[in-house]
Amino acid sequence: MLELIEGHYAYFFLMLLFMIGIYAMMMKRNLMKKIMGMSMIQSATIMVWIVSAYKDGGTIPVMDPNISLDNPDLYLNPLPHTLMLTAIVVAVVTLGVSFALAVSVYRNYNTLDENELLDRTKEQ
Amino acid sequence: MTGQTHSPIIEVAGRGLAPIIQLIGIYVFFHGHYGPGGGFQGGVLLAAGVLLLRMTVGAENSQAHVAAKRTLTNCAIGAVIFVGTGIVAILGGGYFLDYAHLPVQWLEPAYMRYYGILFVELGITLGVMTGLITIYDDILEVDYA
Amino acid sequence: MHWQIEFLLFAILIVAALIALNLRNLLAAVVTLTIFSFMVALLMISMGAVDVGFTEAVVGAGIVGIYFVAAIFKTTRKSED
Amino acid sequence: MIAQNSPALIPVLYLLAAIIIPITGYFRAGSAFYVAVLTSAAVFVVSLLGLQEVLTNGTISYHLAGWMPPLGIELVLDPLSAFISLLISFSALMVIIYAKDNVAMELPEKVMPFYSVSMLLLGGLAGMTLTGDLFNLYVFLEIAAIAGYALLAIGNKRAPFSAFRYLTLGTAGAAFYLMGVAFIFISTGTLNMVDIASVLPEVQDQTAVIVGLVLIVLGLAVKMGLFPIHQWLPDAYTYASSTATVLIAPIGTKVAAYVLIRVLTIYEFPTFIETLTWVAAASIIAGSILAIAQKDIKRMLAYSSVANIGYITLGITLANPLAFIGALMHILNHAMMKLVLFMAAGGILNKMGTLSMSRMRGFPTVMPITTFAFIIALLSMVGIPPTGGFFSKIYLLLGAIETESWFFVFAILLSTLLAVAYLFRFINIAFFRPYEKSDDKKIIQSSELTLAFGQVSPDQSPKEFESMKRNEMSLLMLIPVLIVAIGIILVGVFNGMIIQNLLNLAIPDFFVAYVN
Amino acid sequence: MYTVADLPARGDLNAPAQQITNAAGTPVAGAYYIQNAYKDAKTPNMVCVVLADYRSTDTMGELIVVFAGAIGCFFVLRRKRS
Repeated sequence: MLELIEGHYAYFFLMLLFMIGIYAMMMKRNLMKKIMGMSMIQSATIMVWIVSAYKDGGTIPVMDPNISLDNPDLYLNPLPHTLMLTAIVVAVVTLGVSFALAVSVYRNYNTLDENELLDRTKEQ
Repeated sequence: MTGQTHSPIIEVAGRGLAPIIQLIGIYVFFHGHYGPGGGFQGGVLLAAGVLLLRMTVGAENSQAHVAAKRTLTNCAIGAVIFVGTGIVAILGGGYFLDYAHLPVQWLEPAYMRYYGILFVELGITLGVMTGLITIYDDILEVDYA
Repeated sequence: MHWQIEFLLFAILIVAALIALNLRNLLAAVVTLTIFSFMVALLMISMGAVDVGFTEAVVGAGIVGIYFVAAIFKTTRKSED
Repeated sequence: MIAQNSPALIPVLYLLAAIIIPITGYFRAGSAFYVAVLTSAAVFVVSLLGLQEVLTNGTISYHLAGWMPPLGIELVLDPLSAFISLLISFSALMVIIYAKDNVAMELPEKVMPFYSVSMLLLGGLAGMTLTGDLFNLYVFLEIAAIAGYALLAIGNKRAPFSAFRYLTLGTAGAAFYLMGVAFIFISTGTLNMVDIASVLPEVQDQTAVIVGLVLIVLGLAVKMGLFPIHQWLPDAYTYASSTATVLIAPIGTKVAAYVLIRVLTIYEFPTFIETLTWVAAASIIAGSILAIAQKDIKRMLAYSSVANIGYITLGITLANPLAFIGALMHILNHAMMKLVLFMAAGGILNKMGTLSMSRMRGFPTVMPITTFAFIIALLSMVGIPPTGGFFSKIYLLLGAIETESWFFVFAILLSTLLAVAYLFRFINIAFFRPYEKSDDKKIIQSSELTLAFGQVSPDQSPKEFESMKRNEMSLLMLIPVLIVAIGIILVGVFNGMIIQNLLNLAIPDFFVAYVN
Repeated sequence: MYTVADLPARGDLNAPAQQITNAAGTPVAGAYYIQNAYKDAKTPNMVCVVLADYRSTDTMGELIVVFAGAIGCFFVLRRKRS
């Protein structure tokens, strides 16, 4: 049991963070809060990948002349790092577009509260 | 925020810090082959320098540094550098983005990949820097005419 | 010693996330979110992903913060919940 | 050489056009349309060549950057993806031709970015179709998604909010997808689809692998607009500008369905996917019922999209060759139907100034050719024999009967009956309600974009009015509508040929090959 | 939440993603990158090589995404000044 927790506590924390993000996106009424929830979900997903790249006793994936390249156990796995670099960029740009939409919504309705927006879109 | 601040301290600090941030950005970009860093981080730092200027000295005054109406075009040029490299590799008889088939045959393949990576990262830096500035300008409706 | 630090960082991460979501003042929430991003970056570095950690620090604490502030400046600062 | 490189050229040409358009647009604003049309035509030709190459020489596996698949990224052009990319490039060409006049009328200030964003959307969708790598799929999915959010955000006043809701849901879907890929990567250590399929027997009993699949399917279901999470779709489609809807509606959801096929093919259609069949059936029934209740044509079409994506999912998840062919045929048919219907709806909105069903009286006399195309597409939606829709439904029904799942047979038949209901509702209003003089006044008042009606006053003599009432769409908009409408009939007539020569090859190996 | 308990533990050297060849006998990308990145491109930073060479199309997609965000914001927000 203790081994399980020691090996997986990072995953548990990240799942918790993922749940918090989903909760914020569904329950919070302010659009900015929804965007924050979105960024939390993305961070949690990215961290899961990073955790998967970790190796006990591995060093960072930059070649060190003193450490042999032949034994891959001595370096961390560079693949998830690369993928997550891309994923971070994607996350940032998505946030940028969501800000653009939020500003656009505010221009039209002068509010960012979801309930009020739903009411106003219905009544027209 | 779009206007000039009225505090001289902020303005001087912004003017002083922005070039340093951009210098670090350029360093990070060229250091990418040997340590943490690379095109994207360098581009973000360069963009951060410009955004700092945009915020401190005002959007109008920072137009001379990077003009808002050109950012989108420059972003496209950055992307063209990347995609164009890939197309040139196809024309050279290889697969898409295969640096070993770029038409610079006097280099051996490993070094062609080395310089290919550098060239492509140049495109990334330009594209990311101007792309992020464009998003900021659009959110704040910086006048670009 | 190593895993205790990481555990602490994770705890701060969750707490920062919850605080950011519950603040009524959006500007304060953004500052808390920047702390959150910074914790994520520290965790990444502690797991050996220096490139990603560097990027997350630059992006999460820099660009996203600026965008948030810009968007809040353009819209409204108060939140109902 | 072009045919050999076609897997890379199809998405890259679109993306290249997208980034060239701002550069040329900086010098000459009018050039955007020509770049877009040239690119769409070029990609259409390239994908035709690619299809021919695939049919003669077999599947092309394209190693991007020259690295072998598990190391580099692989693009796969097999009969299935060649078929879908041909469909994408065909509808792209039609839509871009159609868009010229419509964009000039609807978004006069945003012509240049519109073409650029639509090229990005198409490039993303084409990339999703062709890639053989789960993470690369995510990147292309995000390109398409971001372009889609931007396109759907322009329209009337309510458009940004509906696009925002789509964005939150879509980002959550993408995050689910990425999480699912992470689980699969952690358990198998690879991202290439073929490679995963070869490793999978070793790890099949781990929960992580199965949950990974479930998360991926959940993420894709958001993009497809399946029943419980379909709410973003009608709002986004209704409030967006009609050109954007024409671009996204026919192919956006279909590509997500196609990706579902690809992901399920990795897993060889596990049995627990049956749950999805029930979701699909619910989607069919709910979509059809909600479509009847709508007053607005575009909204009605959006709900019928939900129903039709249900058909496609049903065909995929029934997991037998007949239903699978039915699903593929339905992807083709439904894309063409929606192309005609939304194009015609865009024309109606421009010329009549309204999309409300109850104010459609006299519409056939105003726009006879559009009505013709509209009716053909509606007939295909119901499934009347000479049109393509009939055959795809027949295959779906046969597939459902073969697995003896009578509830799904019932769902398909019920939805067909409901489709008849909305067809007749439209015909009733358009043809059989007497055309009243007062309607002209209404049309004149309601249409802000009126061009020909502008000079007509209601007091003119009826004959004079009759001659001026004809108000078709412009020729550039009419040609694509007619081409696709005739295409619907042609697909119906030549369906045997299409199935035998193309779709039969696209069936995964582990299904028993179906010989017509 | 329950699923993650079934994943390989963090830092486990025997996890599938860290092997040299996988169960089906094909090389696993991560280990290959570590062994050959310097040989192939003379660049010590493996992340950089993977980013810009082995999986360069992902990076191209990333740059296109940035461009898409830029032009998307341009499309949504920018309007003519009167």
